[in-house]
Amino acid sequence: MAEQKQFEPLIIGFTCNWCSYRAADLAGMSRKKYPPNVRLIRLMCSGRLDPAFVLKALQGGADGVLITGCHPGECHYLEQNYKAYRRYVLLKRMLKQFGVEPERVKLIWASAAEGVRLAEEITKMVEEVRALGPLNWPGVAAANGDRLIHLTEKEEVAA
Amino acid sequence: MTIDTLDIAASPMPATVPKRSFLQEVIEDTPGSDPRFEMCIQCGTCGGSCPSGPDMEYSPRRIFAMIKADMREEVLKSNTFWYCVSCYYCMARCPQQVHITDLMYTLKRKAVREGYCRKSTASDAPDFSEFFADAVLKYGRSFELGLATRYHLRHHPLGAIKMATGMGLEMMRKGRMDLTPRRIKNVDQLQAILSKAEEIARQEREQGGVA
Amino acid sequence: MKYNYYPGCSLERNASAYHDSTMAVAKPLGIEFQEVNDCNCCGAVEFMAIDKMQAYALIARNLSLAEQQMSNGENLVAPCSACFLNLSKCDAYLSASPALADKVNKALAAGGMHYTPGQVHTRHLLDVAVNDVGYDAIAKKVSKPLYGLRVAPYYGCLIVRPGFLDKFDDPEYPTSLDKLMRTLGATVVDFPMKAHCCGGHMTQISEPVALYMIHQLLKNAADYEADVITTICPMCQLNLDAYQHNVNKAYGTHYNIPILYFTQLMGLAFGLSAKKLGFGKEFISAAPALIKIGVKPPKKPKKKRPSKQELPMPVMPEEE
Amino acid sequence: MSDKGKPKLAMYWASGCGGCEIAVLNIQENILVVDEVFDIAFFPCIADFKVKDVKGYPDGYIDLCLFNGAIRNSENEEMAQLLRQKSKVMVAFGSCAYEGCIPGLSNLTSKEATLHTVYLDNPTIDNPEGILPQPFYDAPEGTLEIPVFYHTIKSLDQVVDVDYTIPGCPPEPHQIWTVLQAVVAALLEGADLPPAGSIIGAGNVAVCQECTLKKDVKKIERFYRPYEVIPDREVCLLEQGLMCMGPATLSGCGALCPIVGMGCRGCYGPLDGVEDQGAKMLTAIASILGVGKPGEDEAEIERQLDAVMDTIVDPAGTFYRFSMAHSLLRRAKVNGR
Amino acid sequence: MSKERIGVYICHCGTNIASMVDVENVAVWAKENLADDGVVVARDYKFMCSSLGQELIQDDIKEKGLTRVVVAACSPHLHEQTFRAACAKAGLNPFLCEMVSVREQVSWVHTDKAMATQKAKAMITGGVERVALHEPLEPLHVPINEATLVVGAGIAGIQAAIEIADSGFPVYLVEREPSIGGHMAQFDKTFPTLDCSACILTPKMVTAGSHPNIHLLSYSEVERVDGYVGNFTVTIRKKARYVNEDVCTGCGICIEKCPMKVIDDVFEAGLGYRKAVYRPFPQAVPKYPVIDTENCIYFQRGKCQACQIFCPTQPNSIDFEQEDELLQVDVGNIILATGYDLFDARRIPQYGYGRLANVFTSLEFERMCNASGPTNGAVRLRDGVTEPEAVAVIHCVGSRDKNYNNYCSVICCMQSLKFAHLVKERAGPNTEVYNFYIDMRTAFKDYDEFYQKVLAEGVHFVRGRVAEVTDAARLPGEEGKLIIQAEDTLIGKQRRVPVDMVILSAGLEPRHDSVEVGHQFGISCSVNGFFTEKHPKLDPVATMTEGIFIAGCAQGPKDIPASVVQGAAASARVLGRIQQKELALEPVRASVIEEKCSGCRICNTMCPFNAILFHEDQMVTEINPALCQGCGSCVAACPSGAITGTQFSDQQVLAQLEGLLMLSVNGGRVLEPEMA
Repeated sequence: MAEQKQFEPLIIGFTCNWCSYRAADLAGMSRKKYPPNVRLIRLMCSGRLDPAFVLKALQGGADGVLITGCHPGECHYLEQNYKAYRRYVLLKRMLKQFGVEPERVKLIWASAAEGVRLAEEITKMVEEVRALGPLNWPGVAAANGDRLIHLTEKEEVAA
Repeated sequence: MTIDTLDIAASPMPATVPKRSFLQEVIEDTPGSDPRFEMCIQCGTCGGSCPSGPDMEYSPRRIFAMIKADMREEVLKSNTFWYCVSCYYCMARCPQQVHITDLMYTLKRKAVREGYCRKSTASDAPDFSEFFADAVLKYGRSFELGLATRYHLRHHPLGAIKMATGMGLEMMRKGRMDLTPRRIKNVDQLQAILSKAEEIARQEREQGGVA
Repeated sequence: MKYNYYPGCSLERNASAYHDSTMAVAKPLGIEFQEVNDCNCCGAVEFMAIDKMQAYALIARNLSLAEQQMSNGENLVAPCSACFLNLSKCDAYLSASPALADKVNKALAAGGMHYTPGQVHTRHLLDVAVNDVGYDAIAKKVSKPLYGLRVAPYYGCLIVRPGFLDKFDDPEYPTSLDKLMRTLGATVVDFPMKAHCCGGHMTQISEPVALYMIHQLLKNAADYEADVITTICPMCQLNLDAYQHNVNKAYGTHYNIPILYFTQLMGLAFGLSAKKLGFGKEFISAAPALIKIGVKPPKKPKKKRPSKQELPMPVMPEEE
Repeated sequence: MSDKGKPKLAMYWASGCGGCEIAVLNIQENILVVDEVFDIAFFPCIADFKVKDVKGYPDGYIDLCLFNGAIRNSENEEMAQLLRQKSKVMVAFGSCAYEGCIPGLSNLTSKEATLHTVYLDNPTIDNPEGILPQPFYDAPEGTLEIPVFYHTIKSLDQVVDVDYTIPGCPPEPHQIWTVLQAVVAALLEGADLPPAGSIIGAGNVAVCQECTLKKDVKKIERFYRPYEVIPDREVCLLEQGLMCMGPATLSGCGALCPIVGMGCRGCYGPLDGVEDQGAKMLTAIASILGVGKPGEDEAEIERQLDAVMDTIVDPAGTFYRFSMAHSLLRRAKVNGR
Repeated sequence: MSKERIGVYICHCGTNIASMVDVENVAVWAKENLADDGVVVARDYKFMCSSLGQELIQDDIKEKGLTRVVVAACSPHLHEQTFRAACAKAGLNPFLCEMVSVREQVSWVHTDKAMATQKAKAMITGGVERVALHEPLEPLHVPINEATLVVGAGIAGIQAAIEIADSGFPVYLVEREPSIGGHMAQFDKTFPTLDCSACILTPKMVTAGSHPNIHLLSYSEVERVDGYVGNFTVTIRKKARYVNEDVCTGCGICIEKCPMKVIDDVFEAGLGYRKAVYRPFPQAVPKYPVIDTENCIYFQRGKCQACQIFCPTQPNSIDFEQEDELLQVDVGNIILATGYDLFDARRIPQYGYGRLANVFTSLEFERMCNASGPTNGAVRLRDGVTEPEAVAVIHCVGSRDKNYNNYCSVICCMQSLKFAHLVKERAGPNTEVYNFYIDMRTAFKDYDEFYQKVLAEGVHFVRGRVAEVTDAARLPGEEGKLIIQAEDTLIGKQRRVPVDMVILSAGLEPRHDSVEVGHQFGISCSVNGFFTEKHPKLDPVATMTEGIFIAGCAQGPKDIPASVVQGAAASARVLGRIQQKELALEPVRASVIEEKCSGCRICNTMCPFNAILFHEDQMVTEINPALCQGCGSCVAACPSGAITGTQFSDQQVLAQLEGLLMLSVNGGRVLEPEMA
């Protein structure tokens, strides 16, 4: 077991094919460095994001979820990012009830031109989630190897 | 390369935080939602609309340009905002929805606090505001006779006599002016509130903010 | 209809005619006013110039009192335009800025008070008269129409600009008072400067500047042969009335236009006695103008037949 | 089929309200058929068997076990394991066993908080010494043991393998009867049972299909709580701003609630292929809110959105009223757990 | 254990990837660790996109029977098409290939090689899990109907229609007003050349009216649009003219004899009159008049019939019984050139329009200057007689103003310069003209030269937005005048300028019904209300909806040259489509699993492209694949899981998610096991 090693949060990012995924491309092309803790999934639009994806990520071992989409008024599909926004707001309210810290799930608007900004936002979020520590969703833990596995919940024996 | 430039190049970077611009300062000191001061496009609608525009040293539009140019002292010394009559024409017409009238209040407060108002050509105006405020602080109500007497005695002694014999007398004769101030019942409470307000404002200023 | 009432300092003394006439017309209008107890001065335009925090705390104390005493509904009626502006502006800015509201409430707490932004709905008396009571109800109460009286409706600034809460009339070219005066039977003159400034406190700070502004207004009303100017604000009344003499002296003019509160004219049309309506307190006597009030409705001027060459005017939407 | 006479039927009641038993009895005169066809092997509600009787059965002795109630404590879990061992067909009967149901809502808080509410902080409680249940108690007569109260409520399938699921809170009697008929046909006539793992005794689309209220396109300005409005009895409740889980809930109940003006609570659980009923309803609800269009001021949208969201009281409890224990997250994280 | 046979290919990209990701190690790791997930081969290669790299994949597809391919290289936006094509060449459906961006998202942005390698492995795992669930897809091929609908016959629409018609394809040109021509027909002169507007426009109108390939439907409006790119069915309401076009010769006797004179708010901008039976202007196309039933004495009072009585044709052209007709046309593409509305200057009361007689709008002034207008081209005050001695032109009326329209209306500066010139030309060089402006915007060819010319003519320019226009005289010389009050910002002083006439250069606004029209055609309006183009720079005449194009002021304020350019550009895009005869659409689409749809109608408002339709009879929703653009918002909205999206199904995304979560960030991470 690595001792005193800095906690490295794992963050799943959902990106819109037209803006934020291209922003990530641009960050790469500009060689803008950011920590390797975020792994992106490409969707056609932030409007495709099903809140279940976020829950699945949190439950499945992610310490945070980043949702990105086109700025309001700039959606490639006209107005679907507003739907994403509404779903996000309601989801956040619900996650609060589940005890998930607000910093762990974030929505950021990023246009295809905002590569540097996206990288900075990712850096910021990684640090914020790092400060919170692992999410360790109840019912999920990791094995010693490098593959995360799902354990069934160990119930307490004493009251 | 001259010695001067060498010196500058060699001098260490200032360790302090960058100085806040005058524009930032007035934005932060203006209440309510975003006052949009930085959005002025110099179209002149305010200056054209202002009923006392012709008497101002600088039109409101120019004040915005001067603020952006960080001409702090020149702005605070000017009579512009003291001539503002709060008619809100500028604010209603501004195509950029800048809260112009609110800026005028902010500048008045700054000029009073920092004493610039004494250097302004409208140096009478702050006294009027101050005397008015004093009466309210004391009684909770405005006191026209007291205010007029005090103000005019300081600034226009002749006018005061005219006031007393002419308009003032008429006002009293028609029952439109009190000889003694009216006061609210809970003056103590009001004063407690206002002194607390002053304290909050002071703290804010001391913490590097402005008020 | 029940309303909380905030008279402000002016109505207690220099504008007592406004207060008296407001109270006199309240009954026929079916309005019950409950004065909010122990209100303080709203700060007029002066306090804002001295200390922001104190200015807002000062106004918020009144709002807090109204909130506490809200037995007559959420409406707080201010007949004075400056009070109306200050109360509504304070409420709007406290709502817009929770940080400001927080600080103001800290100050209020020192006096054991609190105000929740948005709780009190500040209204101007004119708004209440024309929108809550309504022109039709007012028309029904008119027993002595003001036929023949040429009235210049003067709104001044703060009732329509900038309009923090209810923008009940146009900030540039308001018409509600015009329509009210027509409802009373008066002839409303075109008065392009109806929403211009009376000079406000400039009478105290720079009399020449103020006299210039007042002169313009009087000239404009006189150009259109107004018998009276009707106003909705104590400050406007005072400036136009008390300084008319000074204007005449400064400009060599001979204006003699009485400046009357709209409630006074309403009262006359309702058949109330002049004394009850506070007549006699004005500097420029209203008596000569009031003699002109006729009993017969004036004949409508015949529409001039347009000449062949004349170009049509754009159609304006009907005034409501 | 058991060679010892009639097939054996068991029904057990773990953490639940007892409504499921009533629902079984509510199949009316058909209960006589049940009695005719089955031997009761264990059914604490209607027949006096003891746990030791069950322990005495050989494995697989019971042909059909209807297990209702969620797994709240160690006894529930032990009984689930015991009955699994003794039963050929294990059915998660009703919403509690299937997905945690109302008891599962306690997963939004901690065990300690639950005990606190139940034993300490409630107007009807008289417990001056603040005594809480303890698993072990040393009495003069010896050590007494009571079941351990779990931190997390679980569904039946989270502790034992389940062959079938009958959803509903409780399952509708006509659905129960259909299932029993099918089982009987299988046991007696060798008919095919549905594939293992199936949800039985339900429809296969959402409740809306059974709902007779008129449905139109939806745009909701705000939500109302049931006491705030009298609904129009002809029109889709959601369109009237009343929360209705119908679109995200499996049919089979006949849309009983919405038809009488009460929004569907979601007791039949999610549709086949949907992993998380709550998330699906959340996304559907957020989708049809009438807030936010290109060109509108962002701050204003945020304000409006907050206002309408404020009318959705307790989103987690609303969207997961029945399915909390079986959802993706299963429980809230409380004090790091 | 996956049943798929998956190949994983990791590109070095020279050293671009290999310097930060241990690619060899990744390949070995993938083969060993992802075998259970179906990986049968994993290779690294210097340049995967090279022909040799592609052959490597193709050989494996053929020899190892790969059913799925994952390429870990650069961004899919660079080479997705390359690798899809490579797979297709080897007989594998191109949509069974998935790219993982380990260059833009890993090697170029990270600095720790071990962690970068770990991230690459995780991303490849995600790709593998996801691609296993991909389905073979075929692009959607739709035939393109040769006919085109052009909505709006102003200069942009006319240009577009003529270009397409000249290429030999049929065009339906629909115009709401009785005549085509649009706003341009109302103008007198055009800036900066001062060409006579009618002289250059009328020939085009005649061409459009008589072209064998153009089916002109004037006095008509689109009622509904069904179908999708290539196959639109459009229902058009042809409003009753009450004049039989088959017999009418356009002689105009009916107009002459009509006793009812009304103010013409449309063509004459309210400054002139027309009859109740009228033709907007003499050169109107088509030439047939229209009866305005609201003002016609016969329609209102049942008497008169003068037009019918005096009509010389046999049979009589006047047909009081005529009714609206509904026509259906099938078209492949649609061009919207619906133009603009003029900002209503009454909304700015301080400028006095509607109250002060001698305040005119730009369009009124255009009509006044027009030789066939109400004053026969003379500049006159409202009395129709007096020539002004001083005129003020106010720029930016309703434009660049947060209280009305945010944007710059583009044409007003040049138009105001033109007005200044016309006043000098018509009312004499001694007439004083004052232009009040915020900024002078005279970009584009020969525009600034025009400004120079107007300067030379002695026009006064005051830099300051006008505060108010009033007739309240204050100073000597102001009596009886309109006084412009403004700050001359260059002097820094308030000025009052008395004039006789004020011209308000009112801005251009989106058509009042643009949102509804946009909805009808499945396109959206931007913040300002103009139709949104697909890309503001690179695709200015296309929209997000396939087959719908926009041109002219419907897309945003612009002048005549720019409108013509857009009309031509839109027609070029349409002609390109027609020539292709068929269009392949990306198969990334949503679809409804009918058996799972409960008819709850949650999704019904999700689609801005109108691809979602609801069948009332069966109570199920359906998605039209040709209209669907594949955003997936309806998939995410469906509470029953009854809508699924190809290429982005729940299962595919969740599989990728699980793959991504399989590896920790630094390999050394150990989650604390849950506390007992």
